[in-house]
Amino acid sequence: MADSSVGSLSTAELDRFRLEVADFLDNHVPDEVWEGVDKTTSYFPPFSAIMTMHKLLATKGWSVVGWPEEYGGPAWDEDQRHVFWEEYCKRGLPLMVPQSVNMVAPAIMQFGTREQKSKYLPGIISGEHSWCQGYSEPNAGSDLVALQCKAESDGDDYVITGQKIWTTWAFEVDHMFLLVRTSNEGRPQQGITFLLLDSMELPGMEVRPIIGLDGFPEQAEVFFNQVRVPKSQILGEHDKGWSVAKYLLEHERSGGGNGQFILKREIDWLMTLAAEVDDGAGGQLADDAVFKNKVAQLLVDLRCLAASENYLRKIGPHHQEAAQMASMIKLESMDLTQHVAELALEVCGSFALADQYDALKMGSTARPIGPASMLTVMAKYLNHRACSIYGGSHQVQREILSKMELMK
Amino acid sequence: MADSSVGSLSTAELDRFRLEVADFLDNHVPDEVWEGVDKTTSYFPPFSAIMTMHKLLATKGWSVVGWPEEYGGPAWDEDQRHVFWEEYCKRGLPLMVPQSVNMVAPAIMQFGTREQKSKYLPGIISGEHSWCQGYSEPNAGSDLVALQCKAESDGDDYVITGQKIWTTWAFEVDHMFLLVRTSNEGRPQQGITFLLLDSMELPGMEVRPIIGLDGFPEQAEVFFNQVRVPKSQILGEHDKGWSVAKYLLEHERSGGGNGQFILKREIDWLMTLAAEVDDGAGGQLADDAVFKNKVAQLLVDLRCLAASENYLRKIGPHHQEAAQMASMIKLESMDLTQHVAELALEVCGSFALADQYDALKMGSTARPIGPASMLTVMAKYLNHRACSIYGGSHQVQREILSKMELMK
Amino acid sequence: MMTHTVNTLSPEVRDMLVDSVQKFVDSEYDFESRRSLAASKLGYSEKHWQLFAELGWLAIPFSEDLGGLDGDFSDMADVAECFGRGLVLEPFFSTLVQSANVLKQSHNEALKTKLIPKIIAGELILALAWEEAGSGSNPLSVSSVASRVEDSYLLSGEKVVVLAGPQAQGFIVSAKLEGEDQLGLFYLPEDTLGVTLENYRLVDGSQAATLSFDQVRIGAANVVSLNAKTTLESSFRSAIFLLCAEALGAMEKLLRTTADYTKTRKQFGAPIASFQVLRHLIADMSVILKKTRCLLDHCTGQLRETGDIDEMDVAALKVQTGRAAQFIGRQAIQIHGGIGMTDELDVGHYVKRLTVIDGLLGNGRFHLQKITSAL
Amino acid sequence: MMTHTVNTLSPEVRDMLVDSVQKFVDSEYDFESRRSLAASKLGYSEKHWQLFAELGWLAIPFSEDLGGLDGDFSDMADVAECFGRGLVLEPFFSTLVQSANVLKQSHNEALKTKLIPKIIAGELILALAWEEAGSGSNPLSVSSVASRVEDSYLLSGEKVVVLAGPQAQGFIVSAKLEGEDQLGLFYLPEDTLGVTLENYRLVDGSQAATLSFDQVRIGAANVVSLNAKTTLESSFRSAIFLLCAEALGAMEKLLRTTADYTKTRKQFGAPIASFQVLRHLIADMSVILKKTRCLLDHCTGQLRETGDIDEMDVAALKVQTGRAAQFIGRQAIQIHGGIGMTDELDVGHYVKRLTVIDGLLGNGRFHLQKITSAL
Repeated sequence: MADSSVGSLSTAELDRFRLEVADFLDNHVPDEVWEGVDKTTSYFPPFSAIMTMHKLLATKGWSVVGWPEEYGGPAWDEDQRHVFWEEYCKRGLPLMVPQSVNMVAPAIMQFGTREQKSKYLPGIISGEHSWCQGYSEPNAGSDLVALQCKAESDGDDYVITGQKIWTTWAFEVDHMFLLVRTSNEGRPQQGITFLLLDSMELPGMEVRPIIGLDGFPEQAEVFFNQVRVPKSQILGEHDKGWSVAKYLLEHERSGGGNGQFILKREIDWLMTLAAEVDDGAGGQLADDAVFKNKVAQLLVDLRCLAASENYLRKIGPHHQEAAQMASMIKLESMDLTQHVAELALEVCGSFALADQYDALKMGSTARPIGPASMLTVMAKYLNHRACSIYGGSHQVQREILSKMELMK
Repeated sequence: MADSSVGSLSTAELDRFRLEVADFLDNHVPDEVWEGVDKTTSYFPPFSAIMTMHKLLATKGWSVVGWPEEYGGPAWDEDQRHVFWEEYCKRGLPLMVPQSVNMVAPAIMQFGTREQKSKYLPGIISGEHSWCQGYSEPNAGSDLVALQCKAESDGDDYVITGQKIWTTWAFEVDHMFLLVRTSNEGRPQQGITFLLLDSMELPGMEVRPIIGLDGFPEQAEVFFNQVRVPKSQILGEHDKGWSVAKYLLEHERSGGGNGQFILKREIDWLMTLAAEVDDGAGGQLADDAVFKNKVAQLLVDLRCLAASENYLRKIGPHHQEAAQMASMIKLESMDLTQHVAELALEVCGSFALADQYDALKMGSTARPIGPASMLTVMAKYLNHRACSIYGGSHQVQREILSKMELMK
Repeated sequence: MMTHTVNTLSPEVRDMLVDSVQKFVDSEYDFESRRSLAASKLGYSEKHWQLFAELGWLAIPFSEDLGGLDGDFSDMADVAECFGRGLVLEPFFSTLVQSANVLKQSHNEALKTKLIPKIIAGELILALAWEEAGSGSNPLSVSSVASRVEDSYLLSGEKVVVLAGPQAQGFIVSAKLEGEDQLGLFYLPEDTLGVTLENYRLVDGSQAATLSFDQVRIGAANVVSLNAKTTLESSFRSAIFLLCAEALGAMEKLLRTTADYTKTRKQFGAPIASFQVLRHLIADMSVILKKTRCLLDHCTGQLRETGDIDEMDVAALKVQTGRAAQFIGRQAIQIHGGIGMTDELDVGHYVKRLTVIDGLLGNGRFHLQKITSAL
Repeated sequence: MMTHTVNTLSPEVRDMLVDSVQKFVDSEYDFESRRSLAASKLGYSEKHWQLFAELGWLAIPFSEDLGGLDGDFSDMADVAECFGRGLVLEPFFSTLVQSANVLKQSHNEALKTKLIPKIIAGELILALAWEEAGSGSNPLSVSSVASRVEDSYLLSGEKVVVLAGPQAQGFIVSAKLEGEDQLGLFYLPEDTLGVTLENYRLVDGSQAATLSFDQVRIGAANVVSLNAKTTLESSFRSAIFLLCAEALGAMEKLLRTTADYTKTRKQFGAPIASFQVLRHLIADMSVILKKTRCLLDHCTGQLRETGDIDEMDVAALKVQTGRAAQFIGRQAIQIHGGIGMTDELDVGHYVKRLTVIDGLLGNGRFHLQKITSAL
């Protein structure tokens, strides 16, 4: 979506820009957000921290930096975006809700009517509205086209009955986009419609949070019992939701390429942890040759990831290699995320075993059990097991990648 | 096959027995065999070294230690056999040709006529005769029942036409057992017959050695063009060779449990290698923490392997868990073999890159290129890649193991 | 390794005991009951504990003259395994394994006569406080100090990750004897003045505490040992052994659950067991479980024959159990997919218990380092 | 990292060159021709070498005033990759990469004027002798000694794994300058008195030698550098870079061969590509290849922009290439099964070349240690 006119700023201008971003992030981000940074234990930081940060960025016009200028994105080139994300992610700051900013918004830009664009995009930019994604169902996970949640036509309305699951933040947000079955004819991809809901509290809707391994809810089940939605809420065309979903999937490929910055920070954190642990022989684990060798291996992977993300950024999301690169980056960045979390657990040993639920709650003043730096170790270890499951499991990615390789 | 009356010797008697074995092996094994030990680069030592050793052991009545006494095995209990193999393998001495001693012989004992037993078993005991196994074919490897090599009935003879492949030492031995297709009716397992050949030079037979990655042949292709074999050479019954093959497979499970001793020796060798390599920072690799940590991991695996082999020995080959244990031990011992070879290569770096073909030839006086201790490093690395292919590939073993687990 | 005459239960008695444990787990420890027990303040059931006493489980390792069954820790491996299968929460490990082991080796007969019958009767839950923030998982690396003052000792220090700390009615605490190159073990009843507890839960729902003590006076009657290095080391070994046995039970159950799931869960119109990649993962889980079990059995045999386990075997067992626990735990979640990440399903709870076991008594890293150092 | 003005070929010239290399490999380097070349005494084809000269490949890195194309080592990445795809045996790497690099940095203009035009004309094959038995893969760890005697130097020492040693018509040898903390590089024509060669083959069919020299006198005219540390390090970096580029080509070809094989080879009545486990192996091979390529491209970019590559990037590239080479090599054999273990098929020959590349110029262990030391 973003034009990829690379290198239009001079080095000096870019350095100035970097300073401006750094200055803002260092001096204007409120404590609540930093608390969220410290309490981030999964791909998603605490919701309230994200939205606070989103609204703050909106005041600078920086909340949707990947968007085209005509829709409200800043007039930045590719280098500026890269610098912005580097400065942003190296501080561990919360990424915007991807379902709002990177998923439904681009789909609305591409398929939305003029009315839909002006109705929905401003709320996303400002952070007034946030969205969740209703794709998965109990029997349609990896096999999405098996979805059953149906929308029956009744005059100017659809009447939705069925269930969605794994809907991230359904209990926090106020909008939802979802795929529903509007026909059982033809191939299963046909007969799917893409709908936009203006509320999570429509009559007949029920949201039940799913408690995760760390004790916190992040996802939810959403039940639909004769939920009425006007047909004007279709995005794209009736029965043609699959092409919207496909566009959205391809769009996601542009991805941001932030994994390298996020993981760099995680590896640095790992070194901090190791500096706090005695090796049982009078030294610190941070100086242990075996530990350092493991970190070195992670750093090799990090360099590969950075090179891969930068390559995808360079070729852009519509290049013939983009799909392969995106799958590969998904696999590699998620593996690396898991490996860092595993090594963190290994480093901390028995210090990481406490249930830190109380201390991890946003706004809680409960002290961490054991060293404060280790607050998130166990929760990250557990939550990051999902890295190889969500967004297309490792098995699904390998299936995709092998198909591409075997078609060559 | 061997009775498993455990512990019938006192500890002192067993210690005396150990000394007797050790004394014999240390003082009576000729140089040619030790040369073979030093030039072993795969599962199989050089053939001539094996047969020399076999004949030597036969003079002591020790060439077929796993056999029942009635067929010529020594009157040892299970502990003695264990001690014998430990002393034998820790010196790296060549194991007897398994196709002769552990495969065709037990099948002859179980299925052979009185004539077959008295015709074949003495030659195997003495080492006068040796055997190869004709199972695999170009299109029947992992999928053995797909075998096509056919034997057509013609009076009192079969006439064999077809091809075998991966026949270990077909160009060295003088006997062959093989599976041939005698009928295409019914299930593919039916219609297979088990035959014994008294020569590798029957009219119409041709043996073509297959050169391996190290430049040496170990296996061969065997071609049959109208090869005539009397029907008296059937082992078992016409069309019922599959049950002989199955018995033989189950019999192999008793396996010996020698992997632990062989691999112990390999890991010791690894440490020797590392003591000869500078770490580039003034020390030896043998003292490098990362290297030692890798060795420690191999030692953990070695303890698991020893425990597993001893457990299988304890429960015996007919126990309900024996099949699972055998598959598992195959996987684990072969993985460990590969990992040791990989680490040896890693340790030696550029010193291991020379083609040592000349120095590895039996009887050759060519000097090794580089340090003599590293003579076999590369050949082992390459040859051991076959560990996860032969005798039921890793994929086949996993298929078997998952079936057993899913049937529980 | 010490060799001594080892008293063990007869196989018949052992089988009977294990049978009763298995029945208990099957009937009392369904997932929902376990979940509410874990959520309760006490964190276990006093009714269960009484049942344990009645069924003789709390008597296994103690000598007959004190009312015990005269068994050994090797006799408790199957019990621990059953507990692992049910994720049993009762503080059996802290009382009957960690504390019982050091008590058994004590020469303070009066103290033993006072405490052991109470343990057997189900009236005393104990915790062993050995670990410290700076000990790097080594039970001999102790900073807490015991200074002799006349017939008593003054104890000061802080112990971390004291298992069952919040539930214990007494603590056995290790401390350096001031001015000597030796460690002591001291018994602290729960109401001892100067002792403070910070209670918390571990992620597996079990309880633990940080135990602080400042100038706490312990009389001679409560001295467990003044020569405790060997005791601490050998009890560390058998505790690791039984922790690994428990892990085996949990892994066995988790593999079973996961294999069963692949037969019923459908994706792309077929049971997921029809996908070769998942089948081979199941095979790998099965292999790693089995090899770990063989190593455990090897250790059980040693313990039964000689009363102790070779230090390197124990280290290897802990390393291998940790590896297996991680592999099986991770693959169980992976194969279950999203549902495996929820609090609602038992899978995650098994994974959490296995993760805790891996982290206790020195994790894989620590024990691999031990093997490395011996090279 | 140094920054200087980097002369590189124009993209058009580079593409033209690569195109000609690819055509050469396609037409001259079928597996059977390659096999007989490797088996020949010379181990490569002089006819090919002349063709290389005619097509300008031997002129790439040299300056225009000496008849070169004024390109840089970054311009040779695609050439190396094509050579990797064909397992090309000609001693390009030793002459045009290792030796050319140190020659280019020499200030001995007379020597350069003498040697470089010969290289370009295809009349001179060189070998760089840097490695020693005790150097632990570090090019700065040198035991060979050069002692100054009037205007000359007396060289003594032994070099191992001298690539293309048996084929070279001249050697560039590193040695410690006696009494100084500096290294020198010296040119030894092949007929130099006191130099002995022990020739052998590597497992990939290429040739190498052990080079010994005892009190060998080198005149000032043949001094390449008396200040060679930086030169040796930077030439080590670009040599690693190009070796990895070659590996990329070999891996690409091996993956292609293996993927194609899964589509034609049948087992259990179906192409083995229908087995999910093999498909996912192919996917993993494809991923590891691609990530290695991205890292290589990143290095190419750096080299092109700044004339050098960050030390840690080079180390990471060598580590990653080694990993990828091992993984792809092993899986290629595994997927092929028995036939992959034979000398008859090309698969094993690719594996051997990849194994050699992994072992040259410091293997993965060495370079990972380098990254570790920087932490």
